[in-house]
Amino acid sequence: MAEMMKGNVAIAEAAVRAGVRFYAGYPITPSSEIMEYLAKRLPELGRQFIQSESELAAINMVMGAAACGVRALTASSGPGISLKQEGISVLSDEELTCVVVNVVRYGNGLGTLFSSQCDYFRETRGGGNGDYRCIVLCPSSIQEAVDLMLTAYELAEKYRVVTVFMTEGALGQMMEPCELPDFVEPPKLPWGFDGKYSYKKIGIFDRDSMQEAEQLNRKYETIRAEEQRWESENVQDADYVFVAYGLPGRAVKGVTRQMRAQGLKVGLIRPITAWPFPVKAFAEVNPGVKGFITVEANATGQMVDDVALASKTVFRDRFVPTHALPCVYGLPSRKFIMDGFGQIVSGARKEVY
Amino acid sequence: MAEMMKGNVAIAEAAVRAGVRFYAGYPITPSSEIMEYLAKRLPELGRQFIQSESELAAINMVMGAAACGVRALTASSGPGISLKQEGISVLSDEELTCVVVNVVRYGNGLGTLFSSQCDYFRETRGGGNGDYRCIVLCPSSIQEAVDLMLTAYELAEKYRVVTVFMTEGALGQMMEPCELPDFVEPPKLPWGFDGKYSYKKIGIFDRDSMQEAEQLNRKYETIRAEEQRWESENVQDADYVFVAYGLPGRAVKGVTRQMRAQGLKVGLIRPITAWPFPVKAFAEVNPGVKGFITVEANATGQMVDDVALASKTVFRDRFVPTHALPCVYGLPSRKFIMDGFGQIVSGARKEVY
Amino acid sequence: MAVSRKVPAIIDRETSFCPGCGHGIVIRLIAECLEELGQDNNVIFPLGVGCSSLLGGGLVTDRLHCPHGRASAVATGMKRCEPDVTIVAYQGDGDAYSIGIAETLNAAYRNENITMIAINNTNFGMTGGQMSWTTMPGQKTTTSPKGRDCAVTGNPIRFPELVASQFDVAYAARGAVTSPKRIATVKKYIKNALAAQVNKEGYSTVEVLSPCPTNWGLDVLGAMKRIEEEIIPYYPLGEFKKREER
Amino acid sequence: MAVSRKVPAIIDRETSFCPGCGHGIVIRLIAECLEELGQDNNVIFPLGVGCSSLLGGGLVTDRLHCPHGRASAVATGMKRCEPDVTIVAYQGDGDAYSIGIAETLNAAYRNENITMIAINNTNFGMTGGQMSWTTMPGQKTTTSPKGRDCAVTGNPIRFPELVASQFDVAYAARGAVTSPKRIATVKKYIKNALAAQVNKEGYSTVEVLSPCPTNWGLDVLGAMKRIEEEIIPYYPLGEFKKREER
Amino acid sequence: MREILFAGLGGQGVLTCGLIVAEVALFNGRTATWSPSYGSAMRGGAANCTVKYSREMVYNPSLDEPDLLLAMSESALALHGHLVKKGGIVLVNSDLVGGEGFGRTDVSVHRVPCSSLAQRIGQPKGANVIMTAAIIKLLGDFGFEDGMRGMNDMFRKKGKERFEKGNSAAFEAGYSAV
Amino acid sequence: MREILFAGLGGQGVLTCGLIVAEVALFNGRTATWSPSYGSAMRGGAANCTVKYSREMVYNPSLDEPDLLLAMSESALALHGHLVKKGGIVLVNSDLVGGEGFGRTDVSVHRVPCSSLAQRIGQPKGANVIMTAAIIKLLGDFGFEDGMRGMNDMFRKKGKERFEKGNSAAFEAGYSAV
Amino acid sequence: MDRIIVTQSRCKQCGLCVAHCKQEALSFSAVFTEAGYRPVQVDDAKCIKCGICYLVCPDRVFTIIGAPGGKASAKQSASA
Amino acid sequence: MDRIIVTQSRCKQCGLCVAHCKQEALSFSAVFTEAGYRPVQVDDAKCIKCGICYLVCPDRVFTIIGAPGGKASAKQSASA
Ligand SMILES: Cc1ncc(C[n+]2csc(CCOP(=O)(O)OP(=O)(O)O)c2C)c(N)n1
Ligand SMILES: Cc1ncc(C[n+]2csc(CCOP(=O)(O)OP(=O)(O)O)c2C)c(N)n1
Ligand code: SF4
Ligand code: SF4
Ligand code: SF4
Ligand code: SF4
Ligand code: SF4
Ligand code: SF4
Ligand SMILES: [Mg+2]
Ligand SMILES: [Mg+2]
Repeated sequence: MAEMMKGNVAIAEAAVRAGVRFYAGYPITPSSEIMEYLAKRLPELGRQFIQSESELAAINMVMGAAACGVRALTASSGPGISLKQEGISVLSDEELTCVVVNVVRYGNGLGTLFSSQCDYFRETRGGGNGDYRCIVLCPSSIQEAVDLMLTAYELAEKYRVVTVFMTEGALGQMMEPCELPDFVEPPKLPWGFDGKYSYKKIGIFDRDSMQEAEQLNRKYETIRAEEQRWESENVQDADYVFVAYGLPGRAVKGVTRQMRAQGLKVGLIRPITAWPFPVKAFAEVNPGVKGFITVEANATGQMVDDVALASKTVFRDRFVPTHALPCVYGLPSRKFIMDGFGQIVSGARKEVY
Repeated sequence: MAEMMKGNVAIAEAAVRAGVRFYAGYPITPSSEIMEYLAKRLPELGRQFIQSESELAAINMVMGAAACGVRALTASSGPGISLKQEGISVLSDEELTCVVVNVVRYGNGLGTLFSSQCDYFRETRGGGNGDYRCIVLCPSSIQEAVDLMLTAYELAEKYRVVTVFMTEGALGQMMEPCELPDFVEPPKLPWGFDGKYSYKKIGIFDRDSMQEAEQLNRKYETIRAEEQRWESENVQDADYVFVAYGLPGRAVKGVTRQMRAQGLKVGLIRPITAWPFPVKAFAEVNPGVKGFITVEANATGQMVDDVALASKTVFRDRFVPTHALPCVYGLPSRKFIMDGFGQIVSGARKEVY
Repeated sequence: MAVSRKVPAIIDRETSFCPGCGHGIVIRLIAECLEELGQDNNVIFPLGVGCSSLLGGGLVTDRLHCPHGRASAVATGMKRCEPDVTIVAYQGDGDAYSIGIAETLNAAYRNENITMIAINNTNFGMTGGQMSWTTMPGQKTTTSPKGRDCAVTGNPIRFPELVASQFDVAYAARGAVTSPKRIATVKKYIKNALAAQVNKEGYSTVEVLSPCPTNWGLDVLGAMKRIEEEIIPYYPLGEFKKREER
Repeated sequence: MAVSRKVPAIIDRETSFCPGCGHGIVIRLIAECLEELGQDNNVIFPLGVGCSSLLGGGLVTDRLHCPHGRASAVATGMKRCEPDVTIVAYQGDGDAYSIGIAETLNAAYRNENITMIAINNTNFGMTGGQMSWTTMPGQKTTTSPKGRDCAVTGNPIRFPELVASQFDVAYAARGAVTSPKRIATVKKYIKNALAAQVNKEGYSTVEVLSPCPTNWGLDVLGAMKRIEEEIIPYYPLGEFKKREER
Repeated sequence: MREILFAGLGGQGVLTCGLIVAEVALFNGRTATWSPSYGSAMRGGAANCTVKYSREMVYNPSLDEPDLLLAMSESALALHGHLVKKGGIVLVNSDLVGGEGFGRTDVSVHRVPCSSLAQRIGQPKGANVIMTAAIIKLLGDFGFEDGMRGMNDMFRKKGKERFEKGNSAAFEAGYSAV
Repeated sequence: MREILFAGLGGQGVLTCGLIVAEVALFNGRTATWSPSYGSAMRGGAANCTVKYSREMVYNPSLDEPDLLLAMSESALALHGHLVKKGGIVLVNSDLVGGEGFGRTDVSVHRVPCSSLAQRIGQPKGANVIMTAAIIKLLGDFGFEDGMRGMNDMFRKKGKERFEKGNSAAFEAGYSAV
Repeated sequence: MDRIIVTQSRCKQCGLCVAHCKQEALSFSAVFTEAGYRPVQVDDAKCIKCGICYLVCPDRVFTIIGAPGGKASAKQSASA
Repeated sequence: MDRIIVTQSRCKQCGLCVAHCKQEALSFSAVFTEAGYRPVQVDDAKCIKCGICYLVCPDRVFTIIGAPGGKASAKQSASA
């Protein structure tokens, strides 16, 4: 039977069951329970846990573990994830795989402890140097988080990319009933070092960047074509389609259902992969849709770019406005959504694109 | 008279003349000449130069100097800029000002030494946590770089943001004639610490994030409205408009002029500010334009997003395709541009958006 | 005979530390020393992230919340630009010695003319009591649930000793706030450290053994007792680098 | 009588170091020791960024180019996952002691069972000879154009001494490659370090004073002479932490 | 759907109180969410959580408009009293919260001296369980037995059955107190 | 617009050679760009630069299709010989570059033994200046005087007028060598 | 006149001053502060204005005003 | 039979071996390698296979094959 579990603990245990052999990290609220749980859990199982001297060291330790072909994990938030950007870029470049959990908290700089979605741009476009991409998963419930953890590793390993597990402070801190998956015992990854030079790796100065760029583009094209994940409802006849992910996505779902019940023709697209962005979801939308509305827990509206680009791609014959309702932090209340919607419908609030 | 100067040296001397009092940095090719030059130059003038233990330390030293209200500088490339992301986010959050020079080199991870534009997404959207923005300037000649340096500080200080001076390896390494501006003597910035608590700063736990988010949005709106900079030519009657910045922007200018001479109706928009993106430049474009084409020195095509969004905003009544011609690294040759253009016109190459 | 004792103006406010937290004592001592040295209106505090951040609201001086661990680098930038202003980097053990060890060490390495005060409460207080690099052998924390195993994590670091023996610094000491006498000694150390800076002698640092009753799960007096009985034996008190006569 | 001397298979290739560069000697010594310890087919090299990166093509073993300065952290991740494989972090002085000091130090602090070999050529060789934290007092480099001023930059760091005196490590030594005799001694040190790891004794490190003729602006023999006359007096050779009898 | 806000000071057991209610709901076939308001929370001060339970999915687990507010301290009432839904319930710890009204007449206020009551029944740490029982009775979604069994089931799963007797006593006391 | 590729080994002075040509162009009213191909360049190996000069702006400063290639080493010729524009010029250091053709008949090849020539005229470091002069003559954009004055002007601005006599001698030797 | 001023509103009832006052002049009051603590109160008759309480208090509750030769008097702050 | 093998193609003419060979058995050849260096050559008559050159060479140019009691013979690699 499903049991009440705290999000961070459930995520950590799901990682254990997905076969994580190695964790390195540095505490930061609201992600710390992940590492606190693993500090106890991993050694019990004979697996490796390191509290590293910093987030920067942590991602490099993860890189070492990933290079040995095991499932490795790190988790952090806010500035801690910023410190991992160089490492994530290197992992991506070396086509090493791991999962980076970002329990997003609000704010620039030192930030706050509020739950938020303010790292969307960085996670979907990469905050390190270069033009790599990470697969970005964004669960909207603890159960979904738990179910996506194995997926996170499988996707990373299928494409040899880093998966960013982008969740929110509130999801990490809340409890709700959840059922844990079974244990899997992943084999050593084929490119993992064993000391015997079984996997031939090319030296960094011997690589052909031009050719690699082409391969990279092909890989990313494949991911875009194959791995878009989303949930949507009521989009076929919707006048307005909301787009929201994570906990706000779930909150918006409740509100749009209520609105439907009141006769308002609204629908919802809830991206589960933020990258690749679920452009395909837009193809199912009412051709006469009057607008898209993102609801995001950040200050500036970030996903609105991707929604506008998707809508430009899908609605080629006419202009469909894309609006943003950024609630800055926390979860958007019914009132916030309804007020914003009212302003949009009345024309009092202008579209972003 | 204009003299042959190396890009990096010219940039460094321009910074000296713009009143830079403090430099901290860590060497990395192809940016190192900036700090090597300043290692000698700043102490001569009684100003401060520190070779820091890392790029991370450097941006924090710059933060300290910026907090004291002086013009401070750091320069780096590739992974070195990745290590500054947390610091840039903090500077932005504290509304402190400085200039960060990124002499962009190609590649994910450790990267290569090739000249490139692969950091466009990161610089225009922020690679640190949160939703701050930096003003991003991208010169296409050494003279323009030199002329933009004072602007970089003035904009940073006018809006209390960080300015990213995004140039390319090839510009840093090349020489061409350039004339240096006069020296300016900037006063201590009004928010600079003096030890006497003259400027009242609010404690981090006493801040109101919701209200700050609104202020931030207003500030960014003003910058978007006031500070778009670009150069364009031949756009009023163009069938196709190229969009390219930096050295590729300059290369494309030569090619489009040749194409015009051959009777091809092509135009060019060369963004000088990558953020705010010069959306206004698109308003001047031929309403019947058949497409936009970015030429970028990266693998995946990054600016193409901004171009598509700008075109969606400006061309509301119809679909204008946005193409990308990413040349990966270096500068795009005439042949590369002409071949790509041919494929686009013939329909062999599909638009991105 | 009674001696006047008045809380210095720059720190005469409520703070949000827990009851009995050592941070509250140390910051008052710093303020007193600044006052006595005539520096209380000539000071900038780069603050670490940790419970030291709670000073943000309580301290009425120029101050900047620095990224976690980087206060000594920020301090360096400040000092180079304002060489005549007293710069006090105020950091926790996690901030200064774990995530910030590179910046902390390098300020000492350069003999940067700043003062770094480190509040060593043997854990990451603010984030809920995780292990830090000064956590005692066997100490239970949320990330060392079975007690710190030094065979895997290394032994607690002794920073003042390290800089005093390895680098050319002006002053390094360690005190504790467990009793009036010890508090008076800490004050003397802090004053020495600040005086070294004012006289441009170079880098000075004082580490203060300080209770974190909240995360130690002890009452305040019990926490003080723990410092006396368990912690001081591992972390000797005293001056490791004394100021040279000049 | 003649002794057979054959370059170990894992390093029997051309490399792109400059003529007379010490990197070339040291890496051969490491390979020889690995062979002698039966580890040449049981080894992973996390490589630093610097001229050490040039090993990427020359070394036929598992190896990873780590972010600049972080090889010891990467090594830690590797060792924890492959405890029976020999892990050799191969780094330059800039990589290990400047940008990487936190990760380098912390591996020693944890007494991580890895071996770190640092090539100390008193500058950032690969990027054109900038000052490093081991640059000699007064040495001219591209970022210390008037000669290193230690009053501002700090004094050159002595890492093996630091870890030997401050942390609980298994082995720490410093050698130089200036003469056949010294080279033979370095080899002995490296073998000790690797043997310590194979026997799971903990952290081991060897620093090697090594010429960078290119950036020093000296010919190869002149560079060796500089090490003997100027550098060794500042950086004593020897074992600072010997292996314990077990 | 039900929404309950548990508010008090650190150490008063409000977070556990909320969790018990959530577990009782779960035990009785509902789904539930429990959301703390966390903060740089080491320094005593406020401790709150919001529990929502429902027969269908709980969409928005965060605080919105509670049906019931448990106010374990003066500041809890002052800070959150205005949030309660019109016609909702406010349950206060009358040992710590003064008798004056808090300016609302559109909610029903119940006062239980849970701290002293806990002392009286010999369960000094049972104040929060007392309030749990009171809440279950006040909301009326679950009966006495449902509540008691749900609570005990939870503690049993946590391996804390040794407290069952004490908890049951506290539960009974609380259930009778309103 | 003129495009010249200067290619050789580190230490042969090819970068300076390119710079002199650029400065001569500047001195004679052109604009010019000089672009090195830099690399993890500490380890000897190749050293190249591209110079372009023109009466109008140089749009693309990077290597494209040179009018003239200076090949100071065998490898320089092997690597870059194919890039030269049809009808262009290849100038080789015949002291280091073998006599065999490099597979192109559509360019004119000029051979100057600049290393030995430099020795001969007593300017052992003057090989690159010799080639500079040869290039100026081969391209014909600037006369002997324009070239000489431009070069000397550059060295003077750098405070290196003490080398003027030696440089002038090398320049003369190079100008007569093709 | 020597005086000791106790800003009770700031007191967090940590007990350090009570433990260290050799005169046993300090005790916890019966009333609560707004923050929910029982603050320290001083017995003026016992207090010798030695300043120990000032020294150990983490929450800057005490002010001691020494007047040469004057008689001491305690003053409880109104803000309690 | 003792032998010394010199892989001349790898030699970068750094001179370390020449400086350290006590037998003065080593010198630079007159021809260039592809990389532009004048590689080391060994005078077999003087060489005693002591291995010093192997020890100091940064570019793994030397291989020494010791055969108990055998007579030494130098072998220049063909790849020079
Ligand atoms: C980059 C980054 N990582 C992690 C954190 C989370 N964090 C805040 S304070 C802290 C530890 C503070 O411990 P210490 O420095 O010992 O101070 P104390 O609270 O114990 O006084 C941590 C890990 C952060 N704010 N930034
Ligand atoms: C994050 C980062 N910063 C800077 C660089 C540039 N860089 C590459 S190697 C190097 C210095 C290498 O010096 P050292 O470690 O002493 O090695 P050496 O080349 O001297 O052997 C630097 C600064 C980089 N690659 N990455
Ligand atoms: S958590 Fe510990 S260090 Fe932080 S304020 Fe409380 S007692 Fe002090
Ligand atoms: S630059 Fe220096 S360290 Fe690097 S290969 Fe050349 S000689 Fe060796
Ligand atoms: S001044 Fe001295 S005697 Fe008076 S209350 Fe304080 S500690 Fe006690
Ligand atoms: S030491 Fe200060 S805070 Fe603690 S009980 Fe005494 S007066 Fe109150
Ligand atoms: S083996 Fe000995 S004698 Fe022979 S060449 Fe080498 S160093 Fe000289
Ligand atoms: S030591 Fe090696 S590289 Fe140097 S000259 Fe001798 S053989 Fe050649
Ligand atoms: Mg601490
Ligand atoms: Mg070096």
